[in-house]
Amino acid sequence: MKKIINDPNQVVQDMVDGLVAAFPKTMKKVEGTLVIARSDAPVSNKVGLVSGGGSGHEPAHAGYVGKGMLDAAVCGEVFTSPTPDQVFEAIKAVDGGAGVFLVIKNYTGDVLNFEMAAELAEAEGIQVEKVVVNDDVAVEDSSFTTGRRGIAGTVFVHKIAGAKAESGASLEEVKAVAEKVVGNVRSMGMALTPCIVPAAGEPSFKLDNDEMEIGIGIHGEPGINRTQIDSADAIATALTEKVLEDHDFSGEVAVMINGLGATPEMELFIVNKKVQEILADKGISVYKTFVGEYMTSLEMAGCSVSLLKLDDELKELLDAESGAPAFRM
Amino acid sequence: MKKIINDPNQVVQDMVDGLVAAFPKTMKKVEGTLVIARSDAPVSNKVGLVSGGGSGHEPAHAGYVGKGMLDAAVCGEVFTSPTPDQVFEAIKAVDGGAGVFLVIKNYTGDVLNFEMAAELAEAEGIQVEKVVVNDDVAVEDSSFTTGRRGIAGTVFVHKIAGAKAESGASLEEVKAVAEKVVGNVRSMGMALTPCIVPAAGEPSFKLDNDEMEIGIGIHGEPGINRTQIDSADAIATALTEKVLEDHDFSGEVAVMINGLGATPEMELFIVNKKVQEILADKGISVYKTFVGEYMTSLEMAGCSVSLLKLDDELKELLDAESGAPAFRM
Amino acid sequence: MEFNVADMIEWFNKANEKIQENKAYLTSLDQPIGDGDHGINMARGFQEVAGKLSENDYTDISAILKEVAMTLLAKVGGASGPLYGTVFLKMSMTLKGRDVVDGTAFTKGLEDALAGVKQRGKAETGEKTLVDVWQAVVEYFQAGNITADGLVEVAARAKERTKDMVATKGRAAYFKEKSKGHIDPGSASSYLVFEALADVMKEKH
Amino acid sequence: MEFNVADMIEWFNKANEKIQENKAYLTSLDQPIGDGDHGINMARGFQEVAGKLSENDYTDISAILKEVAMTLLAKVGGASGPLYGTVFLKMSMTLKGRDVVDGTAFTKGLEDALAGVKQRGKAETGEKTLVDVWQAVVEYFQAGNITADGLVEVAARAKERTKDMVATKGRAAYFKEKSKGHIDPGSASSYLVFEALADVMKEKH
Ligand SMILES: Nc1ncnc2c1ncn2[C@@H]1O[C@H](COP(=O)(O)OP(=O)(O)O)[C@@H](O)[C@H]1O
Ligand SMILES: Nc1ncnc2c1ncn2[C@@H]1O[C@H](COP(=O)(O)OP(=O)(O)O)[C@@H](O)[C@H]1O
Ligand SMILES: [Mg+2]
Ligand SMILES: [Mg+2]
Ligand SMILES: [Mg+2]
Ligand SMILES: [Mg+2]
Repeated sequence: MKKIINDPNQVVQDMVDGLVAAFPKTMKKVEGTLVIARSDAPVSNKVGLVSGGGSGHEPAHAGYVGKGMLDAAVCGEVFTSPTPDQVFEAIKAVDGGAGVFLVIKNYTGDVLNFEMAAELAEAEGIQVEKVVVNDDVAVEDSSFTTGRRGIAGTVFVHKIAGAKAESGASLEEVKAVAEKVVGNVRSMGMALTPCIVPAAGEPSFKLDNDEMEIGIGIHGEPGINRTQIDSADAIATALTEKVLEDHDFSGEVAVMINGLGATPEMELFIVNKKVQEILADKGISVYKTFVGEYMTSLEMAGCSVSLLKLDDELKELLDAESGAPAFRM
Repeated sequence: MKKIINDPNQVVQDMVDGLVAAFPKTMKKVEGTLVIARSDAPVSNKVGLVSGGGSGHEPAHAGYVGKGMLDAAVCGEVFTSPTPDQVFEAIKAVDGGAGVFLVIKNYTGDVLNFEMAAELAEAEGIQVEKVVVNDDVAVEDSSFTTGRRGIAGTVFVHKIAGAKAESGASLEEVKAVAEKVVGNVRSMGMALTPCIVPAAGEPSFKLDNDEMEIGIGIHGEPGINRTQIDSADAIATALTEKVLEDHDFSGEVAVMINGLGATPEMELFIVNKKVQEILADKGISVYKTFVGEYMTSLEMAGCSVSLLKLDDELKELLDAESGAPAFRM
Repeated sequence: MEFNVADMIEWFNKANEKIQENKAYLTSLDQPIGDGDHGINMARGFQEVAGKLSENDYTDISAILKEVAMTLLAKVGGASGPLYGTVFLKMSMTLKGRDVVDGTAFTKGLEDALAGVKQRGKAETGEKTLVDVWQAVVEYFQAGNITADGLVEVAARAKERTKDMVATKGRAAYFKEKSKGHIDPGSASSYLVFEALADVMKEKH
Repeated sequence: MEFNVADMIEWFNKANEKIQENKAYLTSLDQPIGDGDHGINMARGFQEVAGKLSENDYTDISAILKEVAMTLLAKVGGASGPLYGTVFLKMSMTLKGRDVVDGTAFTKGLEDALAGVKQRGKAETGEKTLVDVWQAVVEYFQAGNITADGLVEVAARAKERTKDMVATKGRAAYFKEKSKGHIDPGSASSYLVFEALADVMKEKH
């Protein structure tokens, strides 16, 4: 394991300190926790937006803390959802009297821990609403199982719900727009290499030199299909087709080509080339494209493609200013 | 070699197309070249800012094309400086009548190719000035040799000279402020792993599992010193001390913790924690911190630390708006 | 059977030992069908539980269980944190005010724990989760005639049975048919918890 | 010696063959003390040179050299592109208007090429660059009595001598003392260019 760290069991603490030290005007640490909040939190009469999850997805989620985006991010251990007490601290830190909205990625752990925190907050009289993001089309959608995972599309929820909250919208309105984003965003990912959780010290799976995994999550877990490595065009086509099959994207979309951690940006642009060609062929017009690392999986090499179908409201909110260091417009 | 590409000999072409497709409102390709220019280039009566170099450093340099930063970036083959004809095309594409300013990283190839292009441009009556960035303190400074390399600190030159040019400054004024930045910026890098040039298919050097290279460049070349892997704190200290020894940074500085391609952002923040502690200990105050991938070396794992000593002019220009996708303020 | 305050503390100390010893094993079970952190999560939580229990004095079984629950909730994270937290919180509520419990009371505690974890996880038996082990153990206690060896055998068999199941809850569910052939990590940690309980029962003889 | 238009074309065709054959070798020389692209750069450039020369008709040696120079300039990139471009551009200027060159004229062409590349690269001999090979070859031509074998020997020795030098120009200079023990890649490619020239000379006998 080659990592620039101090103690494998201290990486999250060290990271949180380093993050707050980098952006002291934008964010602060809630003392005694691993919660990062907007420096001016709580903003009175504004809905507070809280997200988070395991660490290792940087810049998600703490890099999205800032005016017009998240009010707080809860940093769990690496790939391990944060505990209810931590989420509860975040809720308290951002409650400005207009209620708190939770953006949860659909993992059993995240859902359970955030739900328990919501119960604690409601018991103290804080109004809490939530949305569960499940954009990963690699996983079959079924109400009898855990359902689909939340991956890179979550960042669109942060951005758009964050802009809505910043505009002074009510908790119900923030929830409505967040649900609209969740209903209209789909993603799919692939990986060339696994990653190593610092405390584990070993990769969680092995891939041969000519293999890749299609339908990968963002927690170092194996993908849904293992195949021979293919060309960038073939990869882009496989991911995009699967996303397009799952939802009607006719009209205008936002595109996110997300790197999982170790993929050179050059490769993301090569993927983007093909994705844009496919969309143009289908007559889908692209309003805005995001290429870069938005939701990573430590040093995994690979990428995901996300599409978000837009309407006028979503476009306006997507374009709104953001003070989050990892998502400037 | 595991890469998401089509043809190893087409990566730059594919990347350039994918980049322009991602940001069509901001940039355009100069037809028949691998030059990316601001969509509204040439801007009349504005000094045109041109940079570039080998590809593989993404988002450098093309990601810095946009209002308030570069007018054009020339994309050479991977790690190979672009040819004079390409640089000349860039100069012509951004010449708005106020002259063109070249930001060159100090590598023999870049210097020679850009110089020859400048000669071609001057022969056609375009006024050209240049600055050569040499921020890498890992390399000894000597006028008898090639001198120091230009690495991540170059991005500060792009930002600040770009803002100056955008403000309507003359070619001489742009040159003066660019030289001020070059005089006040220092960097040093390290790597945990080498990287693979697509057309080569093999890493250019090997590192054992417990080894790292200190004083690495950004072209996959070996570093200056090979040592045992150390803690993030020790690495941050080694890099920062070397940078601090080389220049008087008392007063206010900008900090850049730059990832070389495969290093998780988490690790960059861990490094940042220690860098900020060291600076605080020395009484150096930090005006602004940048953490992320700004000047990469394909999928190399590692980081560099850059410091830029600021004055009021530099602060204002650093803070100025930028429309470049990879450097939003 | 009959447990007093010291037995309860002993239970969690032994559980902690077993979890620490099996940290790498639990993590390895979580790698092919999960995210490879179950051992790390459980070891972090139980380490803290053992620490907490050694620092304080307890006169009440329910207080111990509540301490365990709150510590696991705050330290484990992931899916298993709230699930194990719920299990011991429910037991604590059922056994409120007692400084000693007999088989009947303990069985009631286990029943309520199982109901709680099923509700929290929206899971039933057969979904390849720790519910499978808890269900088997609850049924064994309900049948009466409880022995240490019997308990270990029942828990072990239930754990082994998860191997052939297709997961429909938790991360393993993403792998659908491919989740077959792997023991569920949460069932393996629950097995260790009951093995620890059996050890305490044995020592009492 | 005497070269006509066909000989010149033959020179660059042979040079191209040798560079393609040695692409991996040149790159491997550039890895320990450079950025591992010299073979890739040179192969890309000379491939294009051979293509260009086969497409057009030439009646003038200088035109051939100019075509070579401009093609290398536009295709090689890196440090070697402008350097090799300069070399052949200078030769082209010196040999302007000729359809055949004798030893004296060719020597003058080499001298001007060397002067040009020294100026462009701000390099002198002994700095572990291709200048070392060009200098040795120029001196050999200046001494007269030129044979194919003699040329190859002189170029090979000059190339080998770079091995023990400490680089002070180009990327290798970053490695200071550590650059010792490695042949300079640019010297190796220049050696191949002169080996190709010697092959042409041999064929003429
Ligand atoms: N919905 C659920 N109901 C009951 N148990 C579950 C559920 N989801 C997961 N589990 C249990 O949790 C275990 C995984 O725990 P752990 O790896 O610590 O958390 P995570 O899956 O968040 O990484 C699984 O092996 C399974 O036994
Ligand atoms: N200043 C210089 N003067 C003369 N030759 C040089 C100079 N710098 C580099 N070279 C030559 O160029 C060669 C490297 O070429 P190449 O690898 O293609 O370019 P780059 O160094 O830009 O990657 C060196 O081996 C050396 O012979
Ligand atoms: Mg987990
Ligand atoms: Mg090069
Ligand atoms: Mg797990
Ligand atoms: Mg080279």
